[in-house]
Amino acid sequence: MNVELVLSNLLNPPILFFFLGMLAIWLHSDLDVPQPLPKFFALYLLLSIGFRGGVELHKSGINHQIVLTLLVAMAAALLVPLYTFFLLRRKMNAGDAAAVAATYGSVSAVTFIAATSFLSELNVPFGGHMVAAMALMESPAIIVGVVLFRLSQKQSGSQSGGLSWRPLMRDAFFNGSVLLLMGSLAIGLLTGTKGEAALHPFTGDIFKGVLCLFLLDMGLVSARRISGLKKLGAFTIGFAVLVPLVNAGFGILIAHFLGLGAGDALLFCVLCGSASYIAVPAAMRLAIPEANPGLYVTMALALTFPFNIIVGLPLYMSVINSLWR
Amino acid sequence: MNVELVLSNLLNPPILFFFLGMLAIWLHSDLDVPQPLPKFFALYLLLSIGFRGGVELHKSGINHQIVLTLLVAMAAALLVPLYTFFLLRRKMNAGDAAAVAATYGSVSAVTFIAATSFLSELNVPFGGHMVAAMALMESPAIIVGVVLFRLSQKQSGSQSGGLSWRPLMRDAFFNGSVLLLMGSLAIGLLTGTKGEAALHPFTGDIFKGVLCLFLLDMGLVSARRISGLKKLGAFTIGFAVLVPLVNAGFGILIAHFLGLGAGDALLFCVLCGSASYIAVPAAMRLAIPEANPGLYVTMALALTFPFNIIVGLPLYMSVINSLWR
Amino acid sequence: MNVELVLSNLLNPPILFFFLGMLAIWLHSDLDVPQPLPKFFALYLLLSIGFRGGVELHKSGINHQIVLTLLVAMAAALLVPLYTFFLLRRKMNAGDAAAVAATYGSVSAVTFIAATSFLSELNVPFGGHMVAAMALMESPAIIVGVVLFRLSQKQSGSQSGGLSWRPLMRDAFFNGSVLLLMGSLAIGLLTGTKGEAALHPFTGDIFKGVLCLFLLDMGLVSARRISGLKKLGAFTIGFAVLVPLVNAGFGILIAHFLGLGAGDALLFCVLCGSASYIAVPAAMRLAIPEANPGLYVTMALALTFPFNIIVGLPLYMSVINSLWR
Amino acid sequence: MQVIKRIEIITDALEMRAVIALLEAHGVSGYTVIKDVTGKGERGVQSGDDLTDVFKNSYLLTACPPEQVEEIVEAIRPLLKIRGGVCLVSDAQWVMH
Amino acid sequence: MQVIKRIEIITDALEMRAVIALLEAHGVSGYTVIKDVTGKGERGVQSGDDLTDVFKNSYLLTACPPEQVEEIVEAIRPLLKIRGGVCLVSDAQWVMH
Amino acid sequence: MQVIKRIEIITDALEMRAVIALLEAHGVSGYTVIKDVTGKGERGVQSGDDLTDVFKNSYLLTACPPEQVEEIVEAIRPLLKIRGGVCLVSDAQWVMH
Ligand SMILES: Nc1ncnc2c1ncn2[C@@H]1O[C@H](COP(=O)(O)O)[C@@H](O)[C@H]1O
Ligand SMILES: Nc1ncnc2c1ncn2[C@@H]1O[C@H](COP(=O)(O)O)[C@@H](O)[C@H]1O
Ligand SMILES: Nc1ncnc2c1ncn2[C@@H]1O[C@H](COP(=O)(O)O)[C@@H](O)[C@H]1O
Ligand code: NA
Ligand code: NA
Ligand code: NA
Repeated sequence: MNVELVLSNLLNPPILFFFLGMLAIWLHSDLDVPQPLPKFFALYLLLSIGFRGGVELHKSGINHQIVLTLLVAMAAALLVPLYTFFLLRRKMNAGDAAAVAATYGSVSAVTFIAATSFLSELNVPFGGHMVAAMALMESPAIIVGVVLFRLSQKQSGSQSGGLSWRPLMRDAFFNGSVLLLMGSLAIGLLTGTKGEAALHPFTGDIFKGVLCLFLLDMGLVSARRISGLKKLGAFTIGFAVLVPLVNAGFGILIAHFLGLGAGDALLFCVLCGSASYIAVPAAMRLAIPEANPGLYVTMALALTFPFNIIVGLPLYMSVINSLWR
Repeated sequence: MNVELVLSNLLNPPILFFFLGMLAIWLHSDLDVPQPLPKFFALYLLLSIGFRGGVELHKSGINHQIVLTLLVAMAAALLVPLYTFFLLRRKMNAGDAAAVAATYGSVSAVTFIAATSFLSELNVPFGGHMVAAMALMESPAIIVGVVLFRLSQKQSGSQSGGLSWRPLMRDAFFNGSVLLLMGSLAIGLLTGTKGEAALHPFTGDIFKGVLCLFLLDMGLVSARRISGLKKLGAFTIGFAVLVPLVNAGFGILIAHFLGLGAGDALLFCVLCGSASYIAVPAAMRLAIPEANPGLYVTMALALTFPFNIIVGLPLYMSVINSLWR
Repeated sequence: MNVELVLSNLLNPPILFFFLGMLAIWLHSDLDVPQPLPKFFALYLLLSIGFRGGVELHKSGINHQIVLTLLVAMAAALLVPLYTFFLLRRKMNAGDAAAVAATYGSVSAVTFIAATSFLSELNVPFGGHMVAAMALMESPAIIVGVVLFRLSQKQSGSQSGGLSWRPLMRDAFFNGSVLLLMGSLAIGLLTGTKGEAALHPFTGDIFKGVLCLFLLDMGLVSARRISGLKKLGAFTIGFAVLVPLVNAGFGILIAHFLGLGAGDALLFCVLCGSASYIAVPAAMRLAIPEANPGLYVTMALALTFPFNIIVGLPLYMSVINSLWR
Repeated sequence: MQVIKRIEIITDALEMRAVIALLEAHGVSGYTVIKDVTGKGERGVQSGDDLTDVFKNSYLLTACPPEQVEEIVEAIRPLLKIRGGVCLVSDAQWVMH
Repeated sequence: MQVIKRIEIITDALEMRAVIALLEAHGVSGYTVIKDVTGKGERGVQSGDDLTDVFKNSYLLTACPPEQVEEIVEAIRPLLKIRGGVCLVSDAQWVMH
Repeated sequence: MQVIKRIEIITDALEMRAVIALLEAHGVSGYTVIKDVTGKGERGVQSGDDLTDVFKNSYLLTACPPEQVEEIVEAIRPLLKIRGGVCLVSDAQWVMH
């Protein structure tokens, strides 16, 4: 792994604020980012990244490769929860396995955003359609997870109270973050450079600053969850670090195969390797109440997220750099 | 109505985010802008529009026409609740009629701000004193509404618990939004171009972005209220669309008569045609508890507001364009 | 006192918004900045001032004079609570005296920030290490206050439940504002001009605007506390105005002696003369529950803070101007 | 522990200032308020999602001596009649300190 | 004053919509909800500090006639069984207006 | 349904951490907390509008077996003595699930 890349990442202010948040918890500080401020930052970041992605897509236009990338992204989001479910079933009950599978099949918007900030630090360009890929990858894993759970319930003969599909579909495809992302992307696509001129000071100039505040809070939240790791076994902890690595690796290979640029490749690999801790937990809590959120949220927040943004970003980028040259 | 104007308005990002908010409700999404974020955006928008209006006024200076415009604006805010009250009395009890009359006599700051954003999209200038006109038009209708209610109570012989005028005056003239608007205007007027240089990145550059977030929430709030329309009769619904049209029409005529520029004319007509859903409801709830907020808030939020910003802005502008040339 | 300086300060938009906040309370307006918005602005301001201080320090490097200044600043923060405690003991019980002493020994970050905004209005430069001085001056007074209280309790023979030092140290040195300030300073120092380029639109351009919103709220909070002054005696009120003056005076002399520039001198004197109402009250409430927060918070918020930002800033600056020339 | 009465009042957020003034006028010296409460009643849903506080409630709890209850209840009743809301009275014991 | 029962339900914030639907289906016409409540129970700590509402509770209070209690309690019990949470019933008097 | 006691504690927001630690040390396994509560008592108004949490309360509710009440009350009493606040105990029934 290239030392320069590691430093570029570590000296990126948002990552440093993430460390500051973790430090605050370890020092038992009362530093706090009270609700609903984190929700505000999340709204802002999704709106901005979506809008800017739409504007870029407006500029680049939509071609065959973009359509192919989006289809492959969705396929990945369907396959990851499938294979991980059967892996997880060896050590977990069906509910937990399904929820964890959905978590890792879906994506982490914040990891994606941290990756775009890393790319801008390196001056590596990326395409606006990757934002669309992210939005498309959020939902399928939720459906797959719930279907797998339902099937294994039927097999084991447990009575299922008759799952209502409509609220599930709604929670999967129209949940707040997917809708805001998709909507902002569409607005960026529609308003193009004129919209960009009007909104750039808001969606662009101050973006990295808001990301710092948000990652400060993520550091707090993530470090608070670390105490929950004690209750998880070695299998679970190993899963939370290795499966992202494996998924990211596959992501890089696919990106190479599709002929994506280096920037798009990093984003694609980060989408495959990241785990959701906003949209999926809320959907799982409602659809699979038997699953323990202390498990899937802790894995995603206390391990996979920090691993990806601290180790993953420079690691994936150095692999990509060596493959792409 | 000019197609170009309609498109200019519909492709203005804030309006598109308003649609996105409505869409979220129709799709039963959990997209939400939690409190107190909407209040934050409202504070920001009032402070910014007030400050910038003050700076413009500092630059333009105060002349006869400006003073005349302000006086006419106040007169309009006194007359509208008077005539609408007697119109409404045919179908409503005195409390509801007075509250609705006050609602339509006062102004909607967000409609005004959307109109300024529409004007900036069209590169049509407007004067800083129009912000002062808005601030002056907020309060009189509240007083008129309550006086009309009191008088009709006396007529009908109902015992009135003895209205205390002081809290009413305070709620009308010193309510938060009026005070912030007036205060920011005064600060802009005092600090002029020096203040502008210091604050423009905050009050100007990111303004349209914050407006997008705010209108996203307005879309949510407005669409949530639409279900309340079922309980309203045809008269009420007709009133909520036609009276703004009539008031806006009179506004255009008066603006023409006063010789205002096209930008100022649009703002004046929007002030006449819009209905308050922030300052007035709070004041009415306290002063006329007999009135049903499910009526006056629903009319203003679910009908008049969307009508004005979607249909009204391009319609009024095309009328103005044809009259002013 | 120079008229021009007074006007420069009074026509600085943040100060005007402070007046607007006070005015709102006097007019019994319902203008409000709901929680957690003030905490958001505070987080933003601390992060920004810390980061920018770090970047400046990165540019200037650390020299002997800087180290000396920091050491003297800490010494001041240790001495002020000592001398004021014995002064206060004449009229107050040990708990109140210790808490007030700690309040005035520590610093007010908002006064400091208002001073930097005043300096930028005057185009007078200041060093990034002054932010470090502020961070270092927050905590010592807390420790001194509690130790003095404990000692006087022992003397008077009261049973002390055995103070636990660890939480006290944590509350003093790792409280949220100290940690965020220090952390942001470190991040600015680490990322230097590259970080500045990425974050300046957020931490710099919109800074004064956010400060306006924050001081609007401070005006509300401060004016609400003024009613509490009636319960305080002449000694207390005199203390809240005179002791800051005395401390600021000593601060100017020390700054002169150290050979600081005019900008650094103003900041140093403001640190000496200001009183804490964020970090210290929270720590005192936990460590000295016997002390009455209605006393120490009211003194700092309703008297010392407005005095410093309205009268103090131009007064101290004109003294410095005459001494430094 | 001392026998007391818990009085709970839920009403329009905008009205809470008047309720408190009334309680204090009738000798209530302690109370606790929870703002930003939503609910549903005769007057419809108070969803709490608007820019005004028009569709929002507040909740107030006061513990008072049993003999004070009647006076307070009678004082608050007319207000609830005009403005809507709920007032519940229940038994409890107060831990003296 | 009329004798009523106070029913308090504390459960997952995400679940509150279902609880309210259930109550309304069983004839409850009035209730009060406090969002953003934290706590601890069999299912661990609900700290309320995440971006999702997964670790957050809501609190609901409804005053209803004594004869309605059993129906409501039986309706709510299965939901609490699956989703967790607490339901308390206590006596109170309702100030009529 | 099982007979239990509702214990309500209202005290300084900054103090709530200590209260919870105390309760847990005395075997309380479940509780619910409402932050950001305002009020008035012997120590004056807690208006909740400052930057610090110095003038803010928190509200805690715990349902516990009647035999546990005395221990808890005795544990909490000294804290309330120093720090202020209110502790109310009332009867209720717990819906088992
Ligand atoms: N039966 C009830 N139980 C609990 N809270 C109620 C009840 N009825 C009304 N409320 C609360 O009191 C508020 C005003 O009630 P109302 O005036 O009947 O609309 C409602 O919005 C609820 O928050
Ligand atoms: N004994 C109790 N007293 C008060 N609240 C409780 C109690 N037990 C549980 N709760 C609340 O109910 C929520 C869910 O409980 P549980 O399903 O047991 O985890 C907890 O997070 C608490 O807020
Ligand atoms: N009689 C009461 N009824 C309800 N809440 C009270 C009462 N007395 C005090 N409180 C609450 O307890 C807090 C602290 O009380 P105190 O220590 O008496 O100032 C107050 O701020 C109120 O929120
Ligand atoms: Na993934
Ligand atoms: Na109008
Ligand atoms: Na000081």
